[in-house]
Amino acid sequence: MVKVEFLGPINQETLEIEAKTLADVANALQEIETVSSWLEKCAVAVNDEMTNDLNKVLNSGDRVSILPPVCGG
Amino acid sequence: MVKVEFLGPINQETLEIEAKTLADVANALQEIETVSSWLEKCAVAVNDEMTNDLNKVLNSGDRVSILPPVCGG
Amino acid sequence: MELYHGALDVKEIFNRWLEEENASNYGAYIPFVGTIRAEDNIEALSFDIYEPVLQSWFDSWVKKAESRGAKVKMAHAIGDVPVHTSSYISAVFSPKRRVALELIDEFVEDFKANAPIWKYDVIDGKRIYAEDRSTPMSGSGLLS
Amino acid sequence: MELYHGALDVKEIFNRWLEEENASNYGAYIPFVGTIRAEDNIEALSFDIYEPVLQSWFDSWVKKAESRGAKVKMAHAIGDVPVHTSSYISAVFSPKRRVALELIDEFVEDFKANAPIWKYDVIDGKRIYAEDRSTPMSGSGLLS
Repeated sequence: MVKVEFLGPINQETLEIEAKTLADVANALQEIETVSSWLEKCAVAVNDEMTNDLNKVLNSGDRVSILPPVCGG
Repeated sequence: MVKVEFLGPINQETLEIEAKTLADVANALQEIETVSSWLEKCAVAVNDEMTNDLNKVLNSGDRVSILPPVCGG
Repeated sequence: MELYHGALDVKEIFNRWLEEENASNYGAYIPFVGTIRAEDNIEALSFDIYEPVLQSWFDSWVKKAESRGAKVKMAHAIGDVPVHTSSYISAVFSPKRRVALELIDEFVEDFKANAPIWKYDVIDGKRIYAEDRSTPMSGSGLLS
Repeated sequence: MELYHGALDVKEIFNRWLEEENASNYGAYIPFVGTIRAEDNIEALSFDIYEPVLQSWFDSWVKKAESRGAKVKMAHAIGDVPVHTSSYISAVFSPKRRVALELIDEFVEDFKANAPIWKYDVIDGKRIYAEDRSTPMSGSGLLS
């Protein structure tokens, strides 16, 4: 099981899902209505490290963070 | 008579010279040894206004300032 | 990196950073102070921050600045920041003027594009995500 | 424009400028603080200023900044400024971040090239013109 947390304005509680790679996480999130429309403009971190690799292997207990568009300052 | 003043590091007292234009000032200053070597890298103001015009007409009492290379900050 | 709940004490931060680097022999100190403008009837802006990723982002800038002989600092507010008070200060210290001027520009622009901070307008006590002013972080769309 | 004999009181100037524009609704405040570096055995730098032309130069920048919705300020030292103290502060206030970042760069660079200020190294109490770091102002050579 990996934890998927949604940051900032995304109105979704943390999920626990079965996933061996980030591609599995993508497939799962695309099925969730409140979340799917955000995915196009969201970046991803695994255990607080930003990643661009959909094939990234996940281990049980890993945390995946979904980061929507930002505006600091 | 116009006054010619030398700013910053140029070691020359203010001069009073006869000049109808800046070209006359140029001719006079080129004859002064302590000053002539500075002229190439100096800018010029007349009555505190910077100028690029060698034909600028001068009136009696005008002040010509000779400004050597700068380094503020 | 410093995070504060509510508006920043700009003078305290500016003065302390100045003192911290007093003996470091930097020739240029350029702070950038971001203040909440009164516009569109907002009472305040409000900010969420994801600190672990912000810390990594900042640490990578510390290294980048170091490689150019410079130092960066930053402070940001969490939660509500009323109009005419400040939410953000960043700063560059450098021996050289050119490096400092280039670095503050790059640092602030990359901050706007990639620091994990979310902004909300506060109007009538409600918090509204500033979606139209927000930028997808680099790498966005990976899961879509 | 503010001229001071000897080193600038950086905190006082930064804080006062912040307060002066507190209600002006600018979103970005970028000061540039120039500090004397200890190098080449200097005790201090020393400055001559020709104030009338500096004032005209500064006034033209006030207008230039105004045309972009921004404001500039500056302070400079006259005479000796010991190492690790500050001789120069300039600042830009602007509603917008991009204008502020571009303007502080242009303002500081044009200051270095065209403000009528002459710099001297102070070594063993002697004042030596910093000729190698100095730049002829635009229009130089007119009389040669």
